Amino acid sequence: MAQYFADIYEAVSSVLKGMRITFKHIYKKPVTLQFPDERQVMPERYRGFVHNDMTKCDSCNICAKLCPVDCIYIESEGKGKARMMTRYAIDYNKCIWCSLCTENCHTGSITMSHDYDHSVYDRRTLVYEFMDPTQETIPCHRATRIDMGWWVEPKEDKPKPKPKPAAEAAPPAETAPAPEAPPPADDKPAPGTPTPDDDKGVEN
Amino acid sequence: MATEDVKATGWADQDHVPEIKSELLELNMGPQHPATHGVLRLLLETDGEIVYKVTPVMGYLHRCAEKIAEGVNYKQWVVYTDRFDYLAPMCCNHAYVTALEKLMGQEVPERGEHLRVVAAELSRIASHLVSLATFGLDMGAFTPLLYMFREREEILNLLERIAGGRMLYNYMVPGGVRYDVPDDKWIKDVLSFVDMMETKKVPEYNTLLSYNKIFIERTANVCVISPEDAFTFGCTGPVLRGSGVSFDCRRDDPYGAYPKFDFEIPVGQGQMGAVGDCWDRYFVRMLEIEQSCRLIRQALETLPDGPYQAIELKKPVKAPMGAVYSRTESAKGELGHYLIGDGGQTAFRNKVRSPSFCNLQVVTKVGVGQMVSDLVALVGSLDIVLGEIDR
Amino acid sequence: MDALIALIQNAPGAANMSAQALHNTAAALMATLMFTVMALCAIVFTWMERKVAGFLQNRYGPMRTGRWHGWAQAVADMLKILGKEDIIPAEADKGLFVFAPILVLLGSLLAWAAIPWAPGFVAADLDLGLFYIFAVSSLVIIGILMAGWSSNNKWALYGAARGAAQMVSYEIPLALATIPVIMYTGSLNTQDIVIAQQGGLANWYIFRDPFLFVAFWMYFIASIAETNRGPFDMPETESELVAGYHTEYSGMRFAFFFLSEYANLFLVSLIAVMVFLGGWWAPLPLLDVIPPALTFIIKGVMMVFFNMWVRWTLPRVRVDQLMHLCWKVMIPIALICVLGSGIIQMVRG
Amino acid sequence: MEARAIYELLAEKIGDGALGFTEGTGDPVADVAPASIVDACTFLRDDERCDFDMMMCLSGIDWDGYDENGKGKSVSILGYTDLGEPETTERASDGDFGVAYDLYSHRLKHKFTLRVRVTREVASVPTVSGVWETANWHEREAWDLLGIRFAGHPDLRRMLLDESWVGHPLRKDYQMPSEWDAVRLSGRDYAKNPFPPIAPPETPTPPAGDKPAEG
Repeated sequence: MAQYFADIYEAVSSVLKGMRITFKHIYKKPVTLQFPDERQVMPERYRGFVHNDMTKCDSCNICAKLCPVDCIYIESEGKGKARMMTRYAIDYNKCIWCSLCTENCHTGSITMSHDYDHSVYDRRTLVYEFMDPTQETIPCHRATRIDMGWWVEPKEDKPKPKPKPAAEAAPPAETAPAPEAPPPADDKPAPGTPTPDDDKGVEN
Repeated sequence: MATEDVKATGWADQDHVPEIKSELLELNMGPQHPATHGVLRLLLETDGEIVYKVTPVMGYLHRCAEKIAEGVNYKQWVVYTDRFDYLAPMCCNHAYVTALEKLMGQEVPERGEHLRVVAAELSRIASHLVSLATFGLDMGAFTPLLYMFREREEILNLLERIAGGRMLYNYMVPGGVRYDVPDDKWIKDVLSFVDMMETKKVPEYNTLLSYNKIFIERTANVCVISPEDAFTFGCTGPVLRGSGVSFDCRRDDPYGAYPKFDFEIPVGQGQMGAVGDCWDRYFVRMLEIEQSCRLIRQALETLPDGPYQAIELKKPVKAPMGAVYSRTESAKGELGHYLIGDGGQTAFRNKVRSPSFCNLQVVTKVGVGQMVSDLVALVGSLDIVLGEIDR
Repeated sequence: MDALIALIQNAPGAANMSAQALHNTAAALMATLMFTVMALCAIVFTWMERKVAGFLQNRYGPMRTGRWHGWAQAVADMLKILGKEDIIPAEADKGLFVFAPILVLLGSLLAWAAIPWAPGFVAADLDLGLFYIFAVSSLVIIGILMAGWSSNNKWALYGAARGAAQMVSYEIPLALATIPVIMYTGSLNTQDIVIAQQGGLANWYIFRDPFLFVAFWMYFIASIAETNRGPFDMPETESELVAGYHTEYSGMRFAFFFLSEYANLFLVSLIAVMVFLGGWWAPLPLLDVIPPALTFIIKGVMMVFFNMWVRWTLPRVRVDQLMHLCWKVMIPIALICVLGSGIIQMVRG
Repeated sequence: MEARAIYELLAEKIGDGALGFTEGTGDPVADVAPASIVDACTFLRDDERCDFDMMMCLSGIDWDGYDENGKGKSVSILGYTDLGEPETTERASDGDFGVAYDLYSHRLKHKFTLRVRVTREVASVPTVSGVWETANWHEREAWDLLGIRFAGHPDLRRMLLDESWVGHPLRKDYQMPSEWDAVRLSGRDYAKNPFPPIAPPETPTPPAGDKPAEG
């Protein structure tokens, strides 16, 4: 019988304690963010959508080889100095934001941005083409690019790492250590879509 | 089922056994059910509220990850290990790189080991918070869920600052960790978070949930797992410790920097009922949060200087021929990797022994003779993650 | 009702109406009013529930619809639910399936007739008022059982069976807890019960004697179980039975259940106010300026808030523990309250 | 106890069933004949000196292509061609199957690994689910993914895949079926061209380089 009343007492007191805690929270400021109006500041290392700077990219294929889900598509024509890149696309349907492509990129062209909010209505629009539609191909070789006036001198403090063999295959023989350059061309959206950025990108 | 069989299930002494037997009702609990923590399906045979047979059916989340392991190289595979236990991905990373380093014979710098401990323990706290929260939710307490997710959010923010991802970090690499500590402020923030967790939050959860009479009534003396059952069913982690067995891979099969630190292994003591009931399994996790806080504090306060990676990030990783079984203590229990190398950059075979997979099997025995509500408590207290069961 | 008839009589053009016509008009008006208030209270309380839950849980709750704290969220939800497809499962018992939500709604709607909002302002001034309320609100049980049975879904059947057992059981402590009050008043008429509590806080039945204080809490707990809300939401138990008896319901029919839940919630809160907390009487003479109906509603809303606060704090009890609580704890205590209060009344004369 | 000492105890018990003990890279491992695996496991569990009360892991292995010289690499994962058809393999499948048992004793805190090897034609190992309950599910998984039968298993059904699935995916010569239950299994590769052209999307700007998200 004593246990019976002890149970009742315990039930009532623990319930009241719990209710005190929840009641206290009424006065606390809510911790949630009102998303589209307030946004969290992403930390430095945040891995958002992958971005490729086409001025630096020399189509060495390492990122495509290293990608665990094969979401990077690189196509090029020709050999040696005459090699031209014809396509660089990333399929964000597949991308898993693992950052393996960025840390092995020897030109530093591929980076993780802080962008995370790209809702679309059709998955096919999540395939991003980074080549400029007005410019059909991009020369891959460094010397060719210098001839075209695309390059400035590389920064000295940055060591030029030799392209390491990617996971299972050696990189293409044509890869040249490409120096850094100011971005002359901006990336472009999925095929056939003119965007305001396009013109600006080419002129830069 | 004859009445004698029913009595054997433990309900006999409570006079719950009905005199008139009726047909058993087959009940599909899941794969879309609020209390099965994902896409687990439990095929129940019930008579009224009492369950006579439990048949777990899984595979709804199967990705054949072990086949993928044979197709991608060791470093790429780290990315996939995040996806096993997506509530404690750091622990999964840790388990895999530990196995790989054991096969390779690779040493890891001190600083790397310390950072691994910090990351894995933060992840463990986050996982336990989710576990406790969803267990509370299974018991019908909605508010603790939100409070615990609030703290988990803090952890995710901290881990995001060091690893770059919110949920899938890909932080550990063979031979160390991917990034160093971002700045000193991060260390301060982690320490202050740990302090807050210990002094304020855990007592709050205890008052709100652990010592609530209704919660105790729901969980104490419910679905008791005996140590013998736990051994033969291969239960590990908080499930085993809840049964009163003091076993923890971090102490008994040490790896990484854990032997250097001072921490305790909480075990279930049957405070509210029998040893090994749902409340014990629940409360062991609560105590482990405190121990993880201790570990984090020690690891950060003694964080040595020096390199944090032994292998340069861009270097491919090769492992020799041979087979190892390496195990670590993930948030759910013993997470083991049976890894066979073939001398190249790709695993020949990588079997993942996931703790949830082994822990779940115990419902086929313990779930019998319980009420449907108690089965929910049992599944909740086992803390399963379907990403790890189905792989 | 009398007050309403008097109002209509004074209205222009109503002077020549016969007594019967007056009565009919008043009844129609009252019924419309009741239904509107009920629908409104369901809308307001869904919003309130979300906001209360939000603030108890350190978050905001709805914030977008209608700018100010998402006040229009409940309206938007109702509109959405009206526009949804009405699905009747192929294997369901169609007649019962369609009728169940109506019965549930009817049960809670009928009981509103005997609620005294203000002096003289009660739709059905019955001498058996309180008895009538408890009697018709039992209809809800049949509706829930019907819904669970006719859905042809195992989870729904579980929910219905649990719900029936629970609600039938909890009728007893619910009614027992009000018996001391009836003994004090000597009447089951709802107006009489409220009138007997005139004269400030001390005259409220809850503070008349210690047994009544306990009886109030017995009533409160039983009323939570009656309305199927946490921690006693056995018919729903969303973490065990998916959604309980209304698993298969969608659209408007689901809205009926939803409506009836909040109508019931407000109903039991109003009964608590009426029986124990002084009905329309203000607690302090200072507050007498507030219209009695408003006082009554404010008290009711405070009770609803308390109910929500309990719901969002506590875990759910198991079904056998629920029965244990009812038969082995609450009924004995309620009986003791009846006895003790009776003795006190005898002693006081 | 050291693994070698345990092996000697075991060899004493099962005699010819013990095929050898290897120490090298990785864990020391004892090879046991399939016929005596249940005896070996029961002995290891019940003997006072061994007391292996827990089976940590049971792994099925397809040794096909594994060559002691490291030459025979594991085959790369078979996926789909550009047109979405499953790739085929020309491999001759002649390797053995193996099962590895990793044991642990909670009381004595020592580990031990057993291994059995059966030919591809036989592909059947006696079950140890009577020794440790946990073997039940591990063996079901090995049957499901590798097609190793466990003789005497109480409930040898597929576990992770559907009952109607054809083939055992972890076999090295496994070929992905092109459809299952009238569901086409090939993945959709939106970046490759067999897909119908679509209307220009609503200007999805590609992510900018390091535009910080504003808080």
